[in-house]
Amino acid sequence: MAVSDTPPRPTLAQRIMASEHGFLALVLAVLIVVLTLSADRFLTPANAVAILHQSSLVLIVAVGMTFLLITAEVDISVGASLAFGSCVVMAVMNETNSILLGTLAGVGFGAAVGGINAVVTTVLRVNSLIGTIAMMMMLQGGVYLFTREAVQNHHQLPLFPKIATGYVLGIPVPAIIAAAVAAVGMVVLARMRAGRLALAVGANPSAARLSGYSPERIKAVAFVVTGALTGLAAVILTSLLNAGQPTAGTGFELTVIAAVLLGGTSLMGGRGTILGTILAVLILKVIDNGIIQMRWNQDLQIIIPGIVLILALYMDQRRRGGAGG
Amino acid sequence: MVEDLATPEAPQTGDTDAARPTLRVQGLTKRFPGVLALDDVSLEVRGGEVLALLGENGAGKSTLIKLLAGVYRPDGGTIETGGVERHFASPADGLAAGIKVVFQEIALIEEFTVAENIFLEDHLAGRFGRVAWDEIRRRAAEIFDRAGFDIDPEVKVKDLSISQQQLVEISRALAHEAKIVIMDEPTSSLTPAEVRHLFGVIERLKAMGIAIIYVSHKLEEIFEIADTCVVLRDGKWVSTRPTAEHDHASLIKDMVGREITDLFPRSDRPLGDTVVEVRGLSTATGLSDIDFDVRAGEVVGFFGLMGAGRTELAKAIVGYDPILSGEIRIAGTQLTPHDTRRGKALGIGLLSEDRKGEGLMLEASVTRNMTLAALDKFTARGFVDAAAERAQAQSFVDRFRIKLARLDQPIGTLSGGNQQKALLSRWLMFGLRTIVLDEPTRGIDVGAKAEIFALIDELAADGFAVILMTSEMPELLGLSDRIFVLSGGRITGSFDTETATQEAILDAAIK
Amino acid sequence: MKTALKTVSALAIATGLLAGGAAAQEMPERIGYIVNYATHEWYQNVIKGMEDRAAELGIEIEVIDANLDIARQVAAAEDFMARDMDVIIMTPVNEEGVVPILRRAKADDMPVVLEGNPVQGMDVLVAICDYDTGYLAGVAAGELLKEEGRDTPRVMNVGLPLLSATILRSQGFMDGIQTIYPEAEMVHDLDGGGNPDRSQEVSSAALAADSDIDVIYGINDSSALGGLQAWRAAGLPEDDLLVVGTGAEGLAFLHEMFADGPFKLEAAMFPEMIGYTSIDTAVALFQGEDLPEHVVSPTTAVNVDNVTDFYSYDGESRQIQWDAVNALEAPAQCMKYASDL
Amino acid sequence: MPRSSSTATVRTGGAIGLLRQVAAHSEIALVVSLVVVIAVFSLASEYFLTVRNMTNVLGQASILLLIAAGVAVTLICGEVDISVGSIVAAVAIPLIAIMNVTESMTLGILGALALGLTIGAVNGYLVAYMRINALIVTLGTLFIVRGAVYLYTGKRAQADTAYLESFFALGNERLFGVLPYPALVAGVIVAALIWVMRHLRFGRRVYAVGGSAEVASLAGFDVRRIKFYCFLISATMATLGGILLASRLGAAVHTSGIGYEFQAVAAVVLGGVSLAGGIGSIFGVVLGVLILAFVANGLGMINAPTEWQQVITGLVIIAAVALDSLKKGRR
Repeated sequence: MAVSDTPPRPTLAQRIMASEHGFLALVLAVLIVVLTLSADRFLTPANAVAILHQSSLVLIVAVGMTFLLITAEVDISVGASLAFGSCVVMAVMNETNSILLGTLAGVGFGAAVGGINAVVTTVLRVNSLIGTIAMMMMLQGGVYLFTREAVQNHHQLPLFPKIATGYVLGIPVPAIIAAAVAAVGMVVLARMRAGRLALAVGANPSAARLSGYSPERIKAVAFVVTGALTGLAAVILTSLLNAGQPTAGTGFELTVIAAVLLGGTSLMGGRGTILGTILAVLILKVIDNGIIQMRWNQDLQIIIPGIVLILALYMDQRRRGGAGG
Repeated sequence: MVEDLATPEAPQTGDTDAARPTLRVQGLTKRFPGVLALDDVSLEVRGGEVLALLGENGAGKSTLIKLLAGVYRPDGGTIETGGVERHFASPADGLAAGIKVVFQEIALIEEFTVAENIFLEDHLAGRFGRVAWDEIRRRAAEIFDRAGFDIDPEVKVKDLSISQQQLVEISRALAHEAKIVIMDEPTSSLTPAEVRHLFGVIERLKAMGIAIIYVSHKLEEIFEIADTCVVLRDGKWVSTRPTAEHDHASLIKDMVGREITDLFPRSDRPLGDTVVEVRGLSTATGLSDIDFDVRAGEVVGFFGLMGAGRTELAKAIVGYDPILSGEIRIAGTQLTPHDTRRGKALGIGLLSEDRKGEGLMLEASVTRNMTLAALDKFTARGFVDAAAERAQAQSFVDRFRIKLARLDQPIGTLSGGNQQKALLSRWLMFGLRTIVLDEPTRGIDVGAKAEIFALIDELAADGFAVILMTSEMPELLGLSDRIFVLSGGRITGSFDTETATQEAILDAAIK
Repeated sequence: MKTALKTVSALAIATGLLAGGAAAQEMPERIGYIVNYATHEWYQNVIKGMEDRAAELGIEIEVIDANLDIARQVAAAEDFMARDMDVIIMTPVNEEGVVPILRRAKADDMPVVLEGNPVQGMDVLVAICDYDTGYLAGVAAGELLKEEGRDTPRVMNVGLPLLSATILRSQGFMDGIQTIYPEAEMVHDLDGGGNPDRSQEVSSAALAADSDIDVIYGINDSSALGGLQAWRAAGLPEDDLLVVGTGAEGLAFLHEMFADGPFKLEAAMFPEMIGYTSIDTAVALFQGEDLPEHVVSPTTAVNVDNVTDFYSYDGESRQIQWDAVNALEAPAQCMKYASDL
Repeated sequence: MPRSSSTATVRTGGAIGLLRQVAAHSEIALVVSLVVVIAVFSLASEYFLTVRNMTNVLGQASILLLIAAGVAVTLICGEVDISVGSIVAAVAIPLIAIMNVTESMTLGILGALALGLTIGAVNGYLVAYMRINALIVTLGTLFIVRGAVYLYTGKRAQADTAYLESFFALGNERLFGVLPYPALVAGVIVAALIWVMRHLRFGRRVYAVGGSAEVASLAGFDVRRIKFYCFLISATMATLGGILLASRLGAAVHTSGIGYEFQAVAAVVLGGVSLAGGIGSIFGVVLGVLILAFVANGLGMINAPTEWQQVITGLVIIAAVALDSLKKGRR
């Protein structure tokens, strides 16, 4: 039954804490204010651009991962797939001298990895945590069977480095790509049928199936989308490094997952937003950037996100009234 | 028997003196946010007595049981066993005070053996907490021998039937020398033979001087087994009388507080074409060789006891489960098994018995829950029209009188009856023509039940084909036009409602 | 590694081996190499050098990649011992973490050649002088800037504090550049993890804080290139920038050098040469020759004008020019060791 | 008649019970797989089936075995601990530092255990009492502890300068020149853990909590405390692994243990422990660890490229879990 008695009007602070993204926005704002006051070069256009630049790779993959976690699955193989993908991108471009084909190959490779993850999860019914750890191992080994060393840029196409280092109206191209991906993700999740089905499958797969949808199919799409976005990130990474790097992406999966969870997406599925993910990625990258700006020890770059993650989940728990997470 | 089961070192505190109640509850009160779940309830039960605790859903039965079990702590009142006032901090305290509750949701560890479950609380552990496996096995076998239970103590609980699991729970009571055994709806999942066996067990427990509180709403059972009836309503005590002084009508009147006359309306239901044809259906879930037809405008009831195959049949004919052989035709078109999308396209859908597990998205809004199946209706080029969605949801809220504060509140905050109406709306919004209802009134209070019965009647009158799976005899007889009885995954009887008798139906159900 | 340390050049060993022993004495049949990180181009080329030399001498070589897992490295050494390899060559994942396994190898009479970094209790080490390498590059960088008439340079060091070798390189570079510009300043001291993606990321943040930089020094080519890519991503002008890489690991630095950009200097460390020398040292150790504790492999700073003396380059591949590399003089002794840190 | 058979079971006691337990846990399949792995590599490499190599593998597997057994306990109680790799690196620091100052291995080990238990207690408190998802808590502590190790050590390995022979022997020498001490230590400790999980009331309660926290709570168990203890156990096992590793390395190496959480979870799941809790045995985990260790070693023995090890390990895990879940799905 609906709660009948109206509680006393909450204070502004209470409302911020209780709103879906208020807490994250507050953290981000506090971080920015504190860093601006303590590091004189923090709030500069150049630094803002740098933060956007650094956020873009994580954000692109995190958008896919948000969908995947919403359907109650996870993909640990994105870091390894990013590295392998970047080698594929550069190898194909060297072979074909075509940025388009290289990009398609990268996205296609990522989507194929996602497809295999989907089959392992939905057909072979392997828990996706385990299945994608195994996929990570296979990709890490497999990339060295594909290439023993970094795939260098032999094509020297002038446009290629611009993917990662170019600017449009003063905004870095990767940030524009990431913004576009996030915007599409936001619309799909909030406004479109596909997003609603992802939420439904995560919230109650049996209910979704009884309502005439195939949870397997929806999960498979989420896997493939996550994979394809990883492939897209690989294209940008390849351009950024001007090489295909088999060693890249170590720990990338944990950063992405940490960001998505920090953004309020539930590990159990059925709940999550792209806006939360965006805020979380920005928080993590502002912390990263701030530590260098403050010339603090760089090792804090892995300690502080850990603390923030646990704290955020704790706050979330409190907000939801202590229900088991 | 009592002496046999008692271990020598356990002091006999609770005397079996009939004059002194084994359990005395006085003025027990329990408050939840916004609800007074139990209000000043008192009762007494003596050794060798079976006390029936009756009441509709929400009457306060389960709150009372949980207070006695030590799951909840009371806000007022006292609990005494053996003449000593008890304060339970946990279920273990309840058991230590001699109260064992056999919950409807069996509280056993499935992966453990029967013997280990019986001694789950302490594992008969000796020094350093070492589990006394041999002793556990020996004592379990001993308890089974004396109680006459046919269970292998070495078998894992997950391999037992529900009734056997209940016996294991009762054995736990015996192992702990419980003086009071509380059974919460113990027969809801049992076959009649198993019910008979359980009653035998209860007789033996009585003979051992154990006090039994028997919670049920099946009146036939009450008259057969109970010595005393305590009726609760809306959290309050209503009456305590010897069973002999009650008849059906008086019990119902105490429980409901009014005479329910028009529970099952029956409108004129014009029969249409045959929309469901099932032939030779067999499944891995235990159904074999099922044949039946359903026409538009009729309610076909399937009766069966627990494990008879009702839910399995429901899931097979909507395309949820795979099938082994046979065919299912909906409106003349063959249904692809194990593909609910196909079933939905053909206009058949299931309202599951398991609301939480298979129906609700608890954290999602009422609107989103209602529009899940019909999402395509609000979708243009992939985009969902939220305004149209809300408008549609609102119209169903109005039509079914769903009580809520806001359309965007989480559906988990609604009552069971309102949740069920919202889930029914999910299918009606989609525009289904054939609906399978599996235990549609489970866990719903009596007022909401009546509304749902009226709705089902309305659907049939509108030309829906309704397939009703139920284990409730009144519901079956009150709603159905035709009746099939399932037992062991087969159809063991078919009746026209006019000519059907409860005896004949039950007879078919236990075949 | 005190003053008593005897050091000879790799060339001397190679010559000695060819002149004296090879024909007369018994050759090892199987050599096992445990590389710390086979996926790095540097080690790819070390392995290439080893394989070439082993093939010349008719020795079978097996490589196990510890992949930066020190425990796996120890296990690999155990496996090689169980398989009765004749000599083990090892590039430690961590200098401190292989002390016990070296002791066990000694107890087992298994000859071990270390590559890269000195370890307590070792027989022999084949390595470049890291400090000297950085120092030479620092001097060359200072001279180059002086020629252009530039002011006191501000340096961004894309370092790797994880390893003593890479700390030495960064120190050497600053000490070297300060011989020309005593006031030269290290503005950013970064941990780029030795890989390009991390280097790129930390460099962008640092450049956002302070982009008034004249020199980017990278402790390897990946770090230098990561720093350069961050510079480009920040949209900064490349005209007055000098990038100095270290290692001459693969093709990437050649691409950049011939692209006529800011990547003008490279502290070349000739990994092929190290592989080559490691095999020769392993053979000498197997044959019981008297070896110095530290066999130095030569390094030098190269620029676009003289790089092709050492590596032929056709845009797709490179080939080491042994004559020029062999002609380099290795120092008798390094200017600074890890133990001096 | 079940009754008579039940009494028969009671009489025959342990033997049949043991057989049933083995069959029920599908450990036979794991034993068979292990034998097949050993047989195949024995045919492929003359060096594989030697006492030296077999004992080597036992020594090498011992560290992962300890860690995996600890992780298995958390999975059995329905949670998970992925901070173990960072714990391995962290505990070596007080161990080496204390030994270097006091020249006492006992004090060093106590110091390591103190740190390990502290981390375990933080994990356990946050999961059991603050009710934060275990994966997230331990992902957080994985980052925090690793970062703290880097920060404290300045990313330099801390060398053992006490040179205690007993400490060297712990990780590097062999009992009677045959059995590596790490294998002996891990074997004894894991055997004790197997016993605890099978025969101690505490162990059974861990299974009960993982099987159904609600039932366990109804039976009067303090579910939160049991979960808390499970994290202490997992941290302790990781600590013991870290101590053995530190002895094998003669140093506290700040990068040690990276990625062990994945290896451990993989071995545990391969060993038949369910991610859902309440199902699986530590003995199965032993088999899972050994299978992975022998596969890795065997591939090395036949000189297969290192990267094939990862590919094949991944395939083995997927195949094992897929077979298991497909088998269950059919039921």
